[in-house]
Amino acid sequence: MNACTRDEWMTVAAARLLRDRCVCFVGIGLPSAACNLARLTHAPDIVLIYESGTIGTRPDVLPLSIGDGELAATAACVVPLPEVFSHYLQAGRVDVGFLGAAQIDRHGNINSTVIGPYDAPKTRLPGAGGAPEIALHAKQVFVMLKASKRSFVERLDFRTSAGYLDGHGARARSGAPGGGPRAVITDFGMLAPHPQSEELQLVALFAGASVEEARAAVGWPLAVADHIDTIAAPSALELDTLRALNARTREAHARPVRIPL
Amino acid sequence: MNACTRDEWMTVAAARLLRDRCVCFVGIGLPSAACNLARLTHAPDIVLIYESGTIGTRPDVLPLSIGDGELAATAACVVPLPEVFSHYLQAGRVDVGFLGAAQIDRHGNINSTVIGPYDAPKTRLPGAGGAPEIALHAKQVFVMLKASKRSFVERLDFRTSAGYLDGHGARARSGAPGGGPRAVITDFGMLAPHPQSEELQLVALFAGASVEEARAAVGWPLAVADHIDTIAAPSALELDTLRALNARTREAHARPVRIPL
Amino acid sequence: MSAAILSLAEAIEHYVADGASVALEGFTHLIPFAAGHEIIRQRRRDLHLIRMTPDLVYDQMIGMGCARKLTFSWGGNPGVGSLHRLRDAVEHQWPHPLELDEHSHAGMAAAFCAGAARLPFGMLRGYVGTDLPAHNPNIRRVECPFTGEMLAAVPALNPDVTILHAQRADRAGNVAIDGIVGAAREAALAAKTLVVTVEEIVDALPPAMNAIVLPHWVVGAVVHCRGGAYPSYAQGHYARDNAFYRHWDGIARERGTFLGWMEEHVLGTRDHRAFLAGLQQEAA
Amino acid sequence: MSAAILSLAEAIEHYVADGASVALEGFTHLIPFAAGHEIIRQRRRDLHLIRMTPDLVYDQMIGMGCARKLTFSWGGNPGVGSLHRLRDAVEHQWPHPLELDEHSHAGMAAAFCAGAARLPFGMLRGYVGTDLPAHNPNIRRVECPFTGEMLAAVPALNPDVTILHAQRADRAGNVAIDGIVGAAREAALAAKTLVVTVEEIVDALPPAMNAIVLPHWVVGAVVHCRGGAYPSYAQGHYARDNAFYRHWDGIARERGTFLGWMEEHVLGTRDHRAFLAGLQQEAA
Repeated sequence: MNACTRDEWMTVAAARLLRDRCVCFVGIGLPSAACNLARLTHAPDIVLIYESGTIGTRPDVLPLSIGDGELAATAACVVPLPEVFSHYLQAGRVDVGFLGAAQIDRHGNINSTVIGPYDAPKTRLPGAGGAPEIALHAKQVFVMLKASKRSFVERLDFRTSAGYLDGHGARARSGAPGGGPRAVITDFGMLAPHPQSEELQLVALFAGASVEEARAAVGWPLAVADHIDTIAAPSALELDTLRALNARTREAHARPVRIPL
Repeated sequence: MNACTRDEWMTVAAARLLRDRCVCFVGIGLPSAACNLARLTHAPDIVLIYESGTIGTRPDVLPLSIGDGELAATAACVVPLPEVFSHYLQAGRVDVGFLGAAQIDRHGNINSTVIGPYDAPKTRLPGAGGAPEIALHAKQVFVMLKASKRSFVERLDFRTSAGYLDGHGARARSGAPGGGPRAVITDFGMLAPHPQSEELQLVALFAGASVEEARAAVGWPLAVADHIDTIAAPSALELDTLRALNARTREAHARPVRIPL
Repeated sequence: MSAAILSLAEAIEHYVADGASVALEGFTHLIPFAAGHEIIRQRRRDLHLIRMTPDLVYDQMIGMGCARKLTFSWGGNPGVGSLHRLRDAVEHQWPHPLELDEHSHAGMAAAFCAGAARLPFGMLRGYVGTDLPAHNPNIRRVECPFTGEMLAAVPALNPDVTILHAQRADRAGNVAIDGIVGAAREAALAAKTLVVTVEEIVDALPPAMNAIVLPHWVVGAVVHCRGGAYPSYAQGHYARDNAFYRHWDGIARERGTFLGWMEEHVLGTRDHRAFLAGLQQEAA
Repeated sequence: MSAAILSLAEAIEHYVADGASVALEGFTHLIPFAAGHEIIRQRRRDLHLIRMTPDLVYDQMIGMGCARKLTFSWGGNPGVGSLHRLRDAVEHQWPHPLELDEHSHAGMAAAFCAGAARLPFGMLRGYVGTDLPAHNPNIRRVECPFTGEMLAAVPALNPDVTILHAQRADRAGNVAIDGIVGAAREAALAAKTLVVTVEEIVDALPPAMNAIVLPHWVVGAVVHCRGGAYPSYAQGHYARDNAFYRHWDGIARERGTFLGWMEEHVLGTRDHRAFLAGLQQEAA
């Protein structure tokens, strides 16, 4: 096995969570890499939806934006954005929603709006985008986020999207139809909600990562599951496929665009 | 001038009311003939919308149904039916709506639902279709209906679509955005609402028709405008164009369809 | 999960149960006649039929006793006149009473859109000054939380099964529609299960990014059924048989001629192919 | 009335007034950059800018002082990071304060749909468990008159003018769009006036019954503007210049480099053609 980066390992770990034929609402960045890696390895018939309205898309290179032309050209169909959100996501037709974030708390609630007060922010972040309704409606949500005390926080500066709210069934009581964040893939391993408290706990570590490393990276006292799985390092096939995808992508994005003059 | 039927005369009279480039929401039957006659004579750039979602259609023969293939094949675009009603009609983008009816009352309210009580009807009619919202939203409505004491009635059995309600501004007070029935074209001439009372009054007669004939055909004491216009008989061009259109249509509708076996 | 490819008999057997709410959609164009006939052949009962324009297909199903309730917005024979079997059911409860849930087109379109979006209701600026709300408790009002304005509201339509006819599907079950689409796509996405009969099954759909496509994973079953919309039509395949629509007026006017025709042409035929062959023979 | 065919300078002069609400729509694809630059050249002020994803085009307009208010749902440089000029306006009120009307994509899509349908509000199952409603009085609740369920409500968006970029128009002003369309059609139909810049004006649009077409009589003006979406893209004409989007991060990070770039490339050029020629020269 080749040495791999933690980004690669996170991507591979996330890809492995995706079953063939499942319907994924894909965010840009690591989630997009993970979904396409799954499609190019064990899940050839996975259905990828990007919020730009591209349904059943099979890009040869990863898009930089959520709406690159590659996504439209390889889609089963392209529908207006309002339809993606109402007729597909809100209608409960999405199995897995993938989210990133700036901050996450112990109940899987996430912030992608501001650091500091909303009206006088220290850092204005891009904002909600599709996240609040993906978090609400997808049958399950996977979150991908590198861990630090600044990102895995005791208290969010702003709650952009609901995880399990205050836990202990609060999400279900709020009427949220989707299942919430079933997995948080980070750069030491994976967290998942405790069945009763719905507090995120450590359930898996990358081979070579430790509970201490995980605890040091998380801004709340991290609970640990009774049994901790080990996430196997990427296989040669996984790593080769991901690196080839990334190389194709880098090459495509660096290709000069002729000015349309 | 050739002798012409009252149907032909009604159609020609209605066609003359349509200005070039106006946007018409077209019903099937006489309204469809009138709109296409206008398009083939003085209004070549009239925009015809059928509720089937065909926008800017230019059929060579009249459709039998509101959704014949001819309408789609000659349309500028075909949109889903909900869009026609929400993004075009409800959005106030229709200049003229054309309606037929089984009954009309003195304030231009119409019935196309039942004769007799709703729950135990003597005659069950087809029902509302697009009419209530066409009557509500079109900037003006034209009604085409042959006159008799059974069709021009003192009291509707059922109010399917609003004209001027009880008159004297009742329609405007109801919040209806469109202008209501500006003309009722019938087989003796034309009625139009009185500016204050909004009661339909006789404003024009076909050359050769009389006020007595009109009064005899209407089931309420018909008011007569101060000045009654005479509607000139169809010109040779109008009549030839209409008859050629009807002949093409008859031929097309009689053409045997090969059973798709 | 890709769509199953079934025979029409299998699809109706499997997906249309007695008592179900069923929407055979398609606005004038692509009306799924073959599916309607198969429902009659399989003698389904107590159906809640949903369709903007009942058309001949529901006239036949109502007359043959399949329906207990009808949700609709315009119940005539387009360009011809009445649906006599629908009238007989409403006016004389023959073959038995028919409950009506009656709307305008705009109202029913809003109800299908709400169903497709899994909202509990749809809204519109509509039904002003009409008697429909007085006779249909399914037409209510909702207040705009910003302006205080009152709008009309209708409950979402979510049929147990929607059946469409389309020009083509690929082998995975992706379905493509050309031409007049009406509220077919909304009715399809509003349904708990979607069945689509198609003129042809092809290896690959014609490429068209923004075409009307129902992706395979929202389709329950695809049925290959040539001529499945006749006497309605399939743009690019065959035209609407306007003469048949006129002819139907005479067939359906009396109970006896109606029953005789249905007995011979629908109950007396094994499938849609035999139905069409019978008509062809009659015409020759 | 058919659409007028104008120059871009004329169209902006005529249709975009100081203080207007303006939506330049197009989701990643077909972003009307040329129109945005012309608004900057004509030094419009106090605009209420509306766009789901402000993108570089609004980063530039905000940084150049055109905007007083922003209605949006995601304000980043896609796949790259921050919009530094948007951040500077929100964090440090530079060049002056910017009022935010912030939504989620689903909420803003509902608001555009309501606008296109001329309903006073749109509704969705959304915003549950988020802090957005606490900071935006434009996110309220509405009760279903059938089930009693509470849904989120947002007021309709009806911009004074919506500007789109599209691949082609015919001479009457019918506009056709291929590929990702986002909420562009809804934003177009929601507007009081619609202006469309296009890659080409053709004698006849490619025939396609169900294509995305804005009929000429809903279009106020058509502007022929090749490359009008660059550095965004026009499917079938040119690709998104992802390298430029990355490059922008460095340009926009500091006020000085930003102002220098805008001065040279936008204010210092006569029109979009000169803008593109300048970039080409720089690249050579």
